[in-house]
Amino acid sequence: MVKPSPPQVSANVDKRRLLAHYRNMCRVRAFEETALEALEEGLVPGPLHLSIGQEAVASGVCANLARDDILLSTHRGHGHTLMKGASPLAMMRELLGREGGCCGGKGGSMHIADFSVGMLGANGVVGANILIATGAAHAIKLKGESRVAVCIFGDGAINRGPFLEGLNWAKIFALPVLFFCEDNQFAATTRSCAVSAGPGPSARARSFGIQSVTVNGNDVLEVDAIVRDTLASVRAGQGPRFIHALTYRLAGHTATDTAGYRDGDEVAERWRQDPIARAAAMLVDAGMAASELEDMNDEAGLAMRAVLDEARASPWPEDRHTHTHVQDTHGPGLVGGD
Amino acid sequence: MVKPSPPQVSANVDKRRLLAHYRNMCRVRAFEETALEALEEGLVPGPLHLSIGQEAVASGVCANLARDDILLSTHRGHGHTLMKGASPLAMMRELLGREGGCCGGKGGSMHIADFSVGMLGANGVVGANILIATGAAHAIKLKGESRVAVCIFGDGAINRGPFLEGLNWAKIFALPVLFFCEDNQFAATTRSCAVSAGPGPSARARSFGIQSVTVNGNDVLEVDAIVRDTLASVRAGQGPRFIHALTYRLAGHTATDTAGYRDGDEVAERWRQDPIARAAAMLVDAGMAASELEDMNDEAGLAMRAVLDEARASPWPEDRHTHTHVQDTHGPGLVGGD
Amino acid sequence: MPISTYLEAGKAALAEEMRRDGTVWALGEDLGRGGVFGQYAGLADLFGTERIVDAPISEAAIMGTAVGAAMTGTRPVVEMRFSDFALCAIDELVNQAAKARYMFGGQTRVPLVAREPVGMWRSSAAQHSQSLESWYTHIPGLVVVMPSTPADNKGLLKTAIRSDDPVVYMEHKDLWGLQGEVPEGEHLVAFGSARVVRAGTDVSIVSWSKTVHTASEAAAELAGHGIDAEIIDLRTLWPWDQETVSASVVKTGRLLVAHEAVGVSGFGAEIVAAICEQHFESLRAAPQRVTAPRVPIAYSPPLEDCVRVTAARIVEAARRLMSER
Amino acid sequence: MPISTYLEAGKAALAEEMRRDGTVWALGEDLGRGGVFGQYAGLADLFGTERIVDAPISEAAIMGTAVGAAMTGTRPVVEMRFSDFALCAIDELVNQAAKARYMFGGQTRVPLVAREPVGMWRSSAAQHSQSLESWYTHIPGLVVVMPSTPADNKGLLKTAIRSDDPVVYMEHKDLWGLQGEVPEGEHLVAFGSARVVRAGTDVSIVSWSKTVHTASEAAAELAGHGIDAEIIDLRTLWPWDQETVSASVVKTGRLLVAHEAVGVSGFGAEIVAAICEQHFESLRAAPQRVTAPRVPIAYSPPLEDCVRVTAARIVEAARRLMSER
Ligand SMILES: Cc1ncc(C[n+]2csc(CCOP(=O)(O)OP(=O)(O)O)c2C)c(N)n1
Ligand SMILES: Cc1ncc(C[n+]2csc(CCOP(=O)(O)OP(=O)(O)O)c2C)c(N)n1
Ligand SMILES: [Mg+2]
Ligand SMILES: [Mg+2]
Repeated sequence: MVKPSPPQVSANVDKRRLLAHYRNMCRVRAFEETALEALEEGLVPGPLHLSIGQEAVASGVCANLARDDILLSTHRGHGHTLMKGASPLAMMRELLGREGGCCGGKGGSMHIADFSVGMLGANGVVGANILIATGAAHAIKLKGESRVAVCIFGDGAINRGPFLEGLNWAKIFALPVLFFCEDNQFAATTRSCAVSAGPGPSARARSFGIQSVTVNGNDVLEVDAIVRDTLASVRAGQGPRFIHALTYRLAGHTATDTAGYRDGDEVAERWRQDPIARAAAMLVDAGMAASELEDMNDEAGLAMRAVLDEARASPWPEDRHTHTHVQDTHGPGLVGGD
Repeated sequence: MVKPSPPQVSANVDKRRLLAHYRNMCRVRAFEETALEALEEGLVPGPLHLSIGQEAVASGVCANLARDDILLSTHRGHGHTLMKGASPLAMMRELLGREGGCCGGKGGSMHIADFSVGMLGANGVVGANILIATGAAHAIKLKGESRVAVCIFGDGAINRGPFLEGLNWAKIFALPVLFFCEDNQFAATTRSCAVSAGPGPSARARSFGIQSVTVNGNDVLEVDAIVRDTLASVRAGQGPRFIHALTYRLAGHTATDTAGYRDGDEVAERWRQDPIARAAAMLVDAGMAASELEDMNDEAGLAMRAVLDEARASPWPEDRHTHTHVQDTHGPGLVGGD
Repeated sequence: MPISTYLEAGKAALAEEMRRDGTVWALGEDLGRGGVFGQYAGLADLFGTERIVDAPISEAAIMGTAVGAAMTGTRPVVEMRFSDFALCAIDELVNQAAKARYMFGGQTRVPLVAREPVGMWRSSAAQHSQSLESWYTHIPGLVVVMPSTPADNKGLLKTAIRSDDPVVYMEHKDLWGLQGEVPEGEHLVAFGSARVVRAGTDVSIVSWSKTVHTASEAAAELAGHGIDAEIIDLRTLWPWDQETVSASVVKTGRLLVAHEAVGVSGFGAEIVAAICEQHFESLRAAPQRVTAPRVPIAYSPPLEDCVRVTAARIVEAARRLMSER
Repeated sequence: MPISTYLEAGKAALAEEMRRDGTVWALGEDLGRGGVFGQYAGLADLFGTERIVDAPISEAAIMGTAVGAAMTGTRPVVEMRFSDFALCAIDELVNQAAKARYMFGGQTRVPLVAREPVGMWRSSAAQHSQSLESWYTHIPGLVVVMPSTPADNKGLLKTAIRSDDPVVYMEHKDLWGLQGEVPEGEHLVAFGSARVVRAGTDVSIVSWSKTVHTASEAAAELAGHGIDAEIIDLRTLWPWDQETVSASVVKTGRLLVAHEAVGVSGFGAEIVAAICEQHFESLRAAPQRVTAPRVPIAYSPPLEDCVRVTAARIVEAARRLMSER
C-alpha cells in the first residue's frame, strides 16, 4: 500500500467506531479485490465496477442505517450492498452467476441486491435509482412508517433528468429520503466537471429547497458523522436532505478499463488519500498497533478468498430459472405463477 | 374590458415602440378570440390552448428576434408564432385543419410552426422544446452562425427532466440560447407552486451557472427591454441565459376548461393587470387618444375575422396527404419520396 | 344491472379497490381536479390527497416513484394522461418495473398499474393519438390490458390493481362516454380470457379496445351479405387467450385481425403469425389484418379518417377473405 | 479488398462522411476517449472535439438536441452506447424525431442517425442486452438498420448518415470484432435491399444482424441433412425487402424467420404475417419463428444460453418445417 499522507487526527476520535469502519472497509476492499481476481481468472462473466478508494462512503453511510431502512445503489454497488448487510457469499455467487447468488445468478454485479436487508438494488441505468428510492420513501410516508430511504448515486447521475424529477418530487411531498452523491470525479472515462454545469450537486439540490452539505468522502468518520446528523433530520420528518461526498475512483471505470486517460501522478496522489490507509493511520495515532490492523486486513482477505472458493464450487442455476420470476400470467397457455 | 389598475408610467416611454407592441398584442388577442369563436362554432376539431393575458410575452420576446433567429414554443403558442412572423391565415387554416394551413393541416394548434420565419414549432409534449432549442443552438454554434435560439416554455415544464438536461447542455457548450419561462402560474388545472419545489425557475437556472432575471411578464416594455439586453449577451457568445416572466393565464387551460378550480375574484384581480389594457393606459397617459387605440383594436379584430372567413372557405387537405411527409423510403414496395 | 359509462366503471373499480386495500393509491397530473378526462373526479374528496396524489409534470418520476413505492408495500395506480406521454417514462416502465422481479431473482414484485389512455380522439394529432400496445406485449414482465366495455373496464381494472405484476392498462379515450351494464361490487375479469362477442361460423374477427365495436358493426353488415362472423374481444393482449382464438379459427378456417394501431409490427402481426404457425392446416384462406397504415396521425379530420379502421374496411376484408379459394 | 472489422468499418464510414460533409458530427458519452467500444477511437484527434462531442449522461439531451440540430442544417450521429439506454430518450426519438416532418407538414427534416448497439454480449444482463428493433419498425417516420457484416456496417452507415430521415442504426455488440472484406471509399448500401447470403431451394430463412451468421451455420448443417436452405439477410427492417423475401418463399414454399429478440411481437411476427397474407397459396408448410422466449435476459451464462438462438435450434425448426406435409 502507498504510504498515506498524515491524516488529521481529531481529538475525540471514537476509536471503537473507527476500528469498526476500518474492518468494514477492509472487507469491502477485500471483497472487490477477490472479485477482480475471480474476473481475471475468468470466473466472472459480466462487467465489474469496483469502488476501490470509495469504501468510506459505503461504511460511513451504512453504519447509520437499520436493517429495515432502504438503500438504493448504483452499478458500483458492492460496497454499499455488503455494508447494508448482504452476505458476501451470496454476493460472490451472484458475481459468478451461480445458484445461491443473491439474485439467483440472474442479476450479476450491476443488479446486486438483497431485499431482506433493505438493499433494493444496484441499477444498470444511471440515475434510475433516484426515482425508485424516492418512491420507496413515498411508500414509507404513506404507510406512516418511521424508516428512511437512502439513495447513493454518482456524480454522473446529476446530469440525468430523473435527478431533477426525483429531487423535486421528494421535496414537494417532504419524503424521508437522503440523496447521497458519491462523487468520484469520473463518469466512465469522462471527468464529470467537464460535462456538469454550475457550482455542483449541492447547488442543484438547494435549487429545490433541499439542504445539502459537502463532505470529504475519504474520511469515514466525517461521512459517518454527517450522515448520522442528516438522517436524524430526515427521520424526524423534516423532508429530504442531500449530501455531496468528494472521493476518487482509484481503479478504472470497469475492471478492464486501464484508465489511460488520466495520468499516473494524479492517481498516485489520490492513493495517498486512500480512506483505508487514512483510517489505519488515525488508529495507529490513537494507539493501535499497526500489526493488529494488518492482521485484520489479512483476515478480511482470507475470509473473502474462502467466500470465493465456496462460490466457485457452487452449481450453476438450473435452466428452468430462465423462465421463473417473469410474471404470474404467461400468456398463451397461461402457464401459472412461479 | 375590465378597467385596468393605474399603470406605472415610466418617464421615457418609447411611445412608438409601445404602440407597436399594443397593436401586436391586439392582434394576438384578436387571433385567439377569433379562434375561440371558431371553436365554439365547431370549426376547430382539436384542442385550443389560449394565451389570453400573456400577450406581452409574445410581443416582447419576438420584437427582439430577427427572422432567422430560431424560436421554439409550446402547446400555447399562437401568440409566439404570430409574433415571430407567421401568417395569421396560414395559422387559422391550420387550426381548422385546412389546406394551406402552415403545417398543411397535419399539425393543428399544438404543432403550429412556420419554419420559414424561424418558428420551429409548438410541441405537444411539455418540455420537449427545451432540448430541440438547445440542439438548434448547438447547430448554430457548430456552423459559426450569429443567430440565436429562444425557447419559451411554461412553469410546468421546469419539473420535467429535459429542463435539467437542456440547461446543463446549453451551459457546458456555451450555446447561444435564451431560455424563457413564461410563468402563468398554472400547469393545466394545477397551481405550479404546489408541485414545484424550491425558490423557483431562476434558482434552478443559476444552479447550472446560468444567469437569470425575473420580469413582469405583463409589462411588455419590461419584457422587451430585458429580452433585448439579455439577447445582446447571448449574441455576443456569452452562452445561455434565462428569463423568468411572471404572468397569468386568464382563460382556462384549454378553451373548454372553465377553470372552476380558482375563484372569480382572483381572476378579476388578474384581469386588472391585463397587459393590453395596461399598455393602452400607458399610451393614453403619454397622450394618445383612447379612441385611436380602440380603433386599432377593432381593426385587429376585423382583420382576424376576415382571416377566419377565408380560412373556413378553404378546402380540406387532399386524402393523399395522409401518406406524404412520412419518410423517403416507405418499406415494402419502396414507394419513393414525397 | 346498473348502467354506467366506461369512465365511471373505471372510477368505481379504483374506488372499490382503494376502499378494500389501504395500500392502493393513485398518482398523476391534475388528479385532485378529477384528472384530464374526469376519471378521478371526486376521489380526492373520498380518499384524501395523500392517496389521490397531484403530481408535477414529471412522467418519469410518476412512473419511477411508483416502481419504488410498489417494491415497498403499496399498489400505485399511475396515471399517464395520454399514452403518448408514457414515452417520457419508458426506462422506468421497461427497464425497471418490467425487469425488477426477474433481475433480482424473485426478491421483489412491482404491483403497479400504468393507466395509459390510447387512441384517436377529437383530432389530437400525432403526439396525442397513438396506440402502442404492441410495444408492451414485446416486453417480458408486463401485462397488457385493453378493455372495450364499461363492464370490462371495471372488472379488468380491479384485476389489474390486484395483480402482483406491472400492468399497462390502456383505456380508449373515445370510449369514456360509452354506456353499458356494469355488475356491482366484486366483479373481476381474469387476464387472458377473451370474450366471444358474437358467435359465428365463417370468419374469426379478433380485436380489442374500441375496434371491437367497429368489428361488431361490421359483423352486422356481414350478416346481410350472408357471412356469419365470430367476433372475439381479446381484452388482454398479454396474456392473450390463444385457446379461444385457436378454437374459433379451427372452426371458421378464416382469421381477420382488426386494430387501430399501425399494422406494421402491431399486435395483429403476432396473432396472425402465431395462428399461422399453429393452425396452418386449419386455415382456408390467407389471414388478413385491418389496421392503420404506417403514418403518423394527422390533425385534419379527413386525414385522420384515412387511417381509421372502419366497419366498411373490415367488411371489405372479410368478404375478400370469404372469396378466396 | 481490404479486410477490416465490423467496428473499424463503422468507424471508417463515419470518418469518410465527416470528411465529405462538414455538417456531420457525433455526440455521445465518452466519445473523446473512443466511446465505450472504441468505435470512435481517434476520431476526436481527426475532427476535433467540436465534431466528436463528449456528452454528459443525458440520453434525452443527446437525442433531443440532435433533433434540434438536425432541423437546423446539421447531420448528428447520436451514440446511445447500449440500445437499452435509448429508452431514456424515447420521447425525443419517437414523438419528436420520427414525427416532426409529418406534423409540420413537410416543413422540416430530421436527418439524424441514432446508433444503438444491441444484443447479448458478455453476460450484461437484463438492462444491457435487449434487441428492441421491432419497436422502431412500428413507428412511422423511422428507418431501422441492422447490419450483419463489416462491409454492410460501412455501406449502411454511410447511407444512414446521408438519409434525410431519422435512422435507428443497430450494431450488434457481439460483432464488433468480426472481420471481413470491406470496399474502400464510396461504398453505399441501399436501404431495403436484402442480401441473399446463400441461395437454396427448400426453405427460406430470413434473418438479420448477428443471427444471420447463426443461420448460415445452420444452413451448412442442413445441407448435411439434404436440406438446401436459402439464407436472406434483411439488412434493414424498415424499409424491408419484401420482394426478395417473397420471391424466395414463392420458390421454396417454406418460411423460417430467426432473430435474437423476443418472439412475441418481434419483427419476425410482421414478416410471417405479411408473407402469410400475401403468399398463403405458395406456402407448403406452417411458417416458423426461432426467437427468444418472452423473458428478460439473465446474467448467468447458462440461463443466457437458454434464450439464445442457436444453429441447432434453427436446424431443428427447419427440419420440422421440411417434414410437414
Ligand atoms: C442512462 C445510462 N447512460 C449511460 C450508462 C453507461 N454508464 C454506466 S456507468 C457510467 C458512468 C457513471 O458515472 P457516475 O454516475 O459518476 O458513477 P460512477 O461510475 O463514477 O460510480 C455510464 C455512463 C448507463 N449505465 N446508464
Ligand atoms: C410530457 C407531458 N405531460 C403532460 C402533458 C399534458 N399537458 C399539456 S399542457 C400541460 C400544462 C403545462 O403547463 P405549463 O408548462 O405551465 O404551460 P401552460 O399550459 O401553463 O402554458 C399539461 C400537463 C403534456 N402535454 N406533456
Ligand atoms: Mg462518478
Ligand atoms: Mg403554466
